[in-house]
Amino acid sequence: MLKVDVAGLELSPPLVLASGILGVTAKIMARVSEHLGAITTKSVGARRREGYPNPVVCPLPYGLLNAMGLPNPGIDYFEEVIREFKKLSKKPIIVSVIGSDSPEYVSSRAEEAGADAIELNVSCPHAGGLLELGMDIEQVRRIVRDLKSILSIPLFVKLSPNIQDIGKLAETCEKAGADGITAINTVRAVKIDLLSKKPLFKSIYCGLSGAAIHPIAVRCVYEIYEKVSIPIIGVGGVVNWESAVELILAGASAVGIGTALTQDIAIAKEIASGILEYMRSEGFKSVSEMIGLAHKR
Amino acid sequence: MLKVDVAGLELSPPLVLASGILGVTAKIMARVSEHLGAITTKSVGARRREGYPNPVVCPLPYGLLNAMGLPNPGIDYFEEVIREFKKLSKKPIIVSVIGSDSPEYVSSRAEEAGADAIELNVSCPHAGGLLELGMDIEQVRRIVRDLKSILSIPLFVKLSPNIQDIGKLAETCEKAGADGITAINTVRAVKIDLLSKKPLFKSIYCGLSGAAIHPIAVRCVYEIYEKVSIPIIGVGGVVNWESAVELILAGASAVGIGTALTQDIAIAKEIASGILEYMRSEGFKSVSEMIGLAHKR
Amino acid sequence: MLKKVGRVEEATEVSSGIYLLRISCPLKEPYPGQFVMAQPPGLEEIPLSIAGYSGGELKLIVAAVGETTRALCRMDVGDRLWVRGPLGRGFSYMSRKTAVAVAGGVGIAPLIYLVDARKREGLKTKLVAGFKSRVGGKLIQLLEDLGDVVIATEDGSIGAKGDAVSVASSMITRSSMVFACGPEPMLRKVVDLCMSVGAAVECSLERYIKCGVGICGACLIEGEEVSMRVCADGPVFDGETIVKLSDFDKLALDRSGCKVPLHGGCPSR
Amino acid sequence: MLKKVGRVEEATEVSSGIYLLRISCPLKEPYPGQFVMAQPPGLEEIPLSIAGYSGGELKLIVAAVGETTRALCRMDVGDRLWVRGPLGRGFSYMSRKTAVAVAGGVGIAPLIYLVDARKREGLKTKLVAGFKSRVGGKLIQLLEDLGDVVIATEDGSIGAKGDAVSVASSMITRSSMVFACGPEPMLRKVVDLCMSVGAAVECSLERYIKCGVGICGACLIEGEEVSMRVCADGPVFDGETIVKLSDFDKLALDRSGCKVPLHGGCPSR
Ligand SMILES: Cc1cc2nc3c(=O)[nH]c(=O)nc-3n(C[C@H](O)[C@H](O)[C@H](O)COP(=O)(O)OP(=O)(O)OC[C@H]3O[C@@H](n4cnc5c(N)ncnc54)[C@H](O)[C@@H]3O)c2cc1C
Ligand SMILES: Cc1cc2nc3c(=O)[nH]c(=O)nc-3n(C[C@H](O)[C@H](O)[C@H](O)COP(=O)(O)OP(=O)(O)OC[C@H]3O[C@@H](n4cnc5c(N)ncnc54)[C@H](O)[C@@H]3O)c2cc1C
Ligand SMILES: Cc1cc2nc3c(=O)[nH]c(=O)nc-3n(C[C@H](O)[C@H](O)[C@H](O)COP(=O)(O)O)c2cc1C
Ligand SMILES: Cc1cc2nc3c(=O)[nH]c(=O)nc-3n(C[C@H](O)[C@H](O)[C@H](O)COP(=O)(O)O)c2cc1C
Ligand code: FES
Ligand code: FES
Repeated sequence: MLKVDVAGLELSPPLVLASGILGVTAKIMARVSEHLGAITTKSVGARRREGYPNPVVCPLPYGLLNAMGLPNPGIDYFEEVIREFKKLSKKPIIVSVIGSDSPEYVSSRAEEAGADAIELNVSCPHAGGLLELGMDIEQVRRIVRDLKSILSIPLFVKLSPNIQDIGKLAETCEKAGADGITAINTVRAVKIDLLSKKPLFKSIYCGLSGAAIHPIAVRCVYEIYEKVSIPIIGVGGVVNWESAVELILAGASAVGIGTALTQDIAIAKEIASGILEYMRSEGFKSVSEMIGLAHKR
Repeated sequence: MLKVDVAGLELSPPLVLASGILGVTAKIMARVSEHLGAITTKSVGARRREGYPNPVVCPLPYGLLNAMGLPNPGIDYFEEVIREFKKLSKKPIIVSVIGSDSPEYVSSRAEEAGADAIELNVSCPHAGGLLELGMDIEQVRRIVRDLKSILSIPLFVKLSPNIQDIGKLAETCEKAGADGITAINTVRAVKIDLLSKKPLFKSIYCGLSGAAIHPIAVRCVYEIYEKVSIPIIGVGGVVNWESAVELILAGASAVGIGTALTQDIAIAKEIASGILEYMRSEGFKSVSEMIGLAHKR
Repeated sequence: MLKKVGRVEEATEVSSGIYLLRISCPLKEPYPGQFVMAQPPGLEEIPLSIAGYSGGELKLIVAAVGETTRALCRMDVGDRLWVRGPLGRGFSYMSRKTAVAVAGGVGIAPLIYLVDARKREGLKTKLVAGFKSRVGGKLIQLLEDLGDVVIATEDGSIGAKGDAVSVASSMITRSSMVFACGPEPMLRKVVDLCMSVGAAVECSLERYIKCGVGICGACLIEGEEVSMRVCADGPVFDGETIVKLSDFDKLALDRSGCKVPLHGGCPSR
Repeated sequence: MLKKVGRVEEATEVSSGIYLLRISCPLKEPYPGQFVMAQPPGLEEIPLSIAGYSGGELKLIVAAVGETTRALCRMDVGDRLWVRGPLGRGFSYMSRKTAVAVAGGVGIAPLIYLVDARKREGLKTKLVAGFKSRVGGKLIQLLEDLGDVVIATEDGSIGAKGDAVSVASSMITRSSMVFACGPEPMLRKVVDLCMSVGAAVECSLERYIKCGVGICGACLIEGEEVSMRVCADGPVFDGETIVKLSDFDKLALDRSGCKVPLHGGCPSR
C-alpha cells in the first residue's frame, strides 16, 4: 500500500533520506535506508571540499540552522561509495550533484557507478554560489538541458524556497527535461551570536530546516504541483506522519526526511506506519490516490 | 538608555507594535502602547474589507499561521480612530496603508488625521494582491515616489521575505525616497487540513509568523542593512529580549512585536527590561551603539 | 493551543434546535467559562462555550442557528472535527460557597459546566435558566440533573413565567455571588441588580471571534478608559469591569473593525 | 539541546598544558561519557567530554593543543562561552559493583566523572591513569581525591612505570567491567585484553565532530556490517561493537568525508 512510482523509481515507503543527511558512506546509507524507500547522498562535486569550520549547526527549539558548506570528497572518491552502496542495499540511491561544480562530469560518473537517479542541487542557501545559481532561471534551464542530454537515469532538480516564484522555476525545469522536482532546500537565514555580536557562522548565512519550515515546504509543493506534471519529492520539516501526509496531499509523490533524524535515526519507521494508518482510516488504497488531493475542487 | 531616533520618530523603548496586531481601535492601541515605543495600526485601505471567513489563524507549536485577509473599516472611518489615539497616547502612531488600495489617498488622509508616519504594506502574502505588488520592483518604486511627493511625515515600506533579493528592493525604496524599511511581513505558507484534505484557509495561502521565522527575519534585516542607510524596523519572531537584540545587532533600529502578544499582551515590558540588562552587562550606553554591530569587521 | 482532532461520541437534540454534543478530545483541563473554537472539516471555525469536560470528553450545547452550527448538530457518531482550546479566561468559580447562576437561552452552556464544577468542589449553586418558550424534556432533564434548578419561560409555557432575571431577582438580592450568561440586555439587568444589592457578579460575554488568541482585535469591547479582548481578557468579565464598558449592550465591532450598534441581544445569536 | 551561555568560574592549569575548567551552565543532568560542544565566542565549536557536573556547574579537563583549546584554557573568571549538550550516549556506569577505569592522557576527562558518579552511587572503581611523563601536582591531587587511583608514566618519572594498559593489566584480568578512554592504540590493547579474559568493556572514542547531533555523518566509525555515529550512537561503545569496527585504530573520515588512515593515536589529539 505504501509503494509509489516516482519518475520510474519504485519507492516503498514513499520516504526518502534528504540530501546532506548522513549520506557520506555506503554503510551509513545502508543502515538508514532500512526504513526508507530511497536515499539521497550528500551533494557531491568534481572537487573535494572540506566545508566550513565549526560551528556548522545551531539547534533551535523548532528546527536547525546549518552551514555545513557542502563538504564532500569529490566524485572520484565518491563513485566508490555509490558502488559499495549498490552492493549493500537494493534501495534506489539518488546522487545529489552540486550544480556549480561540473555537474555533467559528476552526474555521468555517478550514473556509471550505479546511481538510480541524479538530484541537481541548485539551492544551497549558503555555499557554492548555489543560491545565486538557483535563482537564475536561464542557467538552471541550461544545466538541466545539458544534463538530460547525457543521462539515461531520471533527473530531479532540488529547488530553493528563497525565490520569488518557485512554480515558475519548476515549470522551467520540467520544460528543460527534468523528470522530477525536489523541494525544498533550507530557508536562507542568519544567526547573530549575542556573545561575539557577530554572525554565528563563518559563512554568515545559514539554512533553516526542521519543523519551522514545514508550512513553507507545503506551500512550495502546492505551488509547484499547480505548475508541473512531473513528480515532486516534498522535503522540509517532516517530523511525524501528519507533516508527511500534508506534503503528499499538497502534491508530493514522496517525502524527504532530514532534520527529524536528530530525534531518532529510525524515525521513518514511525512515519511510515502513521501514513499507513491514516490511509486505512480514510479509505485510501494507494499513496497515489492521495497525491495532490488538496488541489481537487 | 532605551531611546532611539528612527527616521525622526523618537521611540522609547525601541519596540513597536507590528501591523495587524490589535491595531483596530484607539483604545486597544493606547492600552498596548504602554510598554512600547510606538504602535503600527492594522493595514488600512480606501475601501472597507471584511477579510476572509474563519478560520483565520492556525496556531503551531513554533508560531502562527494567519490569513486574516486585511480586514479594515476603510480610511474614512479609520481617520477617527487615528485622531482618538492621538488624544489618548503620546506614543507615535504609524499608520499601515495597503499598497494596492489607493495608498496616496489613504496616506494623506492618515497624515491629516495625525499619523506620525506611514508604513506602506506591499507584502501581505495572501491578500489584496500585495504579494505580487511587493515583488514588482518598478511598481514599488513608483508608489514610494508618489507617496513621498505628497507626504511630509516619514514613510516606511514593509517588505516581504518571499522575494529573491530583499536588499535590492530595500535599496530601490531608499532611492525612491523611503525614510525607513520595515522587515519582514509573514512568510507565505500553506496548511493542508488532514480531515477535509483541502487547504485549511479559504484563501489557500497564509502567512507564517512567530518564532519559526526569526532566523529569516534576522537574515532579511542583515541583507537590507548591507544595502541601505535608512533605518530598519526589524519584525519577525521576536518572542524575548534575545530575539530582539539579534535583530538590532543585525541592523534594526527598532523591533516590531506581533505574534508574541498571544503569550502575553504586555510582553514588551519584559523584552525592554531584558534589552536594558544586556546593554548594561555588555557596556552599551545607547541602543544606537548596537545597531548593525554584527556587520563590523 | 493547537488545533486537535475531536471525535463526535453523541449529538442529541435536547430541545428544538438545541443539541448536546459529546466529543472525545483530550484538552488541557478547562475552567468553566472558557471556550473552544470548533470547526467541522471544510466549514467555519466558531466559538462555543465549554459545557462540560471530563476524562478527555468535551460537552457542548449548540443552538443550530446557521451553517456551521447546523453542520455541527447534524454530525454523526464517529465524525471528526477540529477543536482549539481551552481559550479565554473563565469564571472565578470557587470563590464563594453559595451562588446564583442566571442563564438566558443557550447562554446556559458555560453555566452547566460551572454548576457542575462547583458541585464537584462541594459548592452550591442555584441555577435559573430562562427561555423564550417551552423547551424539550431532554434539556430540562439535563438541567435538573445538575441539582437546584429553576426554569423560567417568558410565555410561562413551562416553569415560572417571566424572564430569567425577574424570576431570579429575589435569589440575586439574597446572594453574594452571581454568574450569568445570555443576551446582553438580560446581562445588563443582572449586573444592575447585583451592583445595587452589592453582590459580586461575573458574566460571560460574546463578540465576533476570529483569532481567539488575543491578537487580531476582532472581539474588542470597550469603555471610556478600557479596551478588553473578549477572547483573551474574557469572555468572562466581572461587574466592575462591565460597568466601565460603554460598548456593553450597545456596540460591537463588525468584521471590518467598524464599531456598530449591537442588534438585538447577543451580537452573535 | 540548544546552545546555552556558560560562565567560567575557574580555569586552572593542573598540569603542563592541561586545564581544569569550572563553568556554570545549567544543563539537563548528563551521564558520564556524554560530551558537550563548547565554543568560545568567535572561535570554533569543539567536543569536550564532561569531566563533572553538579548543581549547574560543569567541569571540563582540557588539553591546550590548538587555537580553540588554548583560548578556552586562557579564559578568565566571568568570561562566557557557548555550551551545547549533553550530547551522545555515555557509559552504562551503574552496571557493576566494582570496575576498573583506564585512562590515557587527557582521556582521563570522562573517567573522572564516571568514577565520581559511581562513587556517589556507592560503586567502587579502580582508576589507572597513564601519562607520557610527569604530570602536575594539581592533576595528581585531583585524581587522588577520587579515591583508588594508580598513576602510571611511560618514562616512570612518577607512579608506576609503563603504559596504562600494562600497569592495569592485572586489575583488568581480575575485573568484570572495564571503562576506558585514550588513544586508540591503547584502547585496542584494553579491548583485546578484556575480550581475552571475558571482561565487559566500554570505551569512549573520538572522531572529528561537526554537528554533534547525528545527522551530518562527519564522525562515522565503521566495520564490515556496522556504521556508527560517534556523536550520537557513541562516543561510548562496548567491546562487542568495537571489535566489529574495522575502522577502529585504523581509519577515520577527514573533513570532506574521505576515509583516511588515523595518524598516531587519537584522531583529534
Ligand atoms: C465566547 C462565545 C461562546 C459561545 N458559546 C456558544 C455556545 O456554547 N453555544 C452556542 O450555540 N453558541 C455559542 N456562541 C455563539 C456561536 O459562536 C454562534 O452561534 C455561531 O458562531 C454561529 O455560527 P453559524 O455558522 O452557525 O451561524 P452564522 O449564520 O454564521 O451566524 C449566526 C450568528 O452567529 C454569529 N457568529 C458567527 N460566527 C461567529 C464567530 N466567529 N464569533 C461569534 N459569533 C459568530 C453571527 O454574528 C450571527 O449573529 C458563542 C459565542 C461566543 C463569542
Ligand atoms: C567526544 C570527544 C570528546 C573529547 N573530549 C576532550 C576532553 O575532554 N578534553 C580535551 O582536551 N579534548 C577532548 N577532545 C578532543 C578535542 O575536541 C580537541 O582537542 C579539540 O577539538 C582541538 O581543538 P583546537 O582548536 O584546540 O585544535 P586544532 O588545532 O583545531 O586541532 C587539534 C586536534 O584536535 C582535533 N579536532 C579539532 N576540532 C575537532 C572536532 N570538532 N572534533 C574532534 N576533533 C577535533 C583535530 O583533528 C586535531 O587532531 C574530545 C574529542 C571528542 C571527539
Ligand atoms: C545538516 C544539513 C545538511 C544538508 N546538506 C544538504 C546538501 O548537501 N544538499 C542538499 O541538497 N540539501 C542539503 N540539506 C537540505 C536538506 O536536504 C533538506 O532539503 C532540508 O534540510 C529540509 O528538510 P528537513 O526540514 O527535513 O531537514 C541539508 C540539511 C541539513 C540540515
Ligand atoms: C494575525 C496577524 C495579522 C497581521 N496583519 C498584518 C497587516 O494587516 N499588515 C501588515 O503589514 N502585516 C500584518 N501582519 C504581519 C505582522 O505585522 C508581522 O510582520 C509578522 O507577523 C511577523 O512578526 P511576528 O513574528 O512578531 O508576528 C499580521 C500578522 C499576524 C500574525
Ligand atoms: S478574536 Fe482576535 S483578538 Fe479576540
Ligand atoms: S558529528 Fe555529525 S553525525 Fe556525528
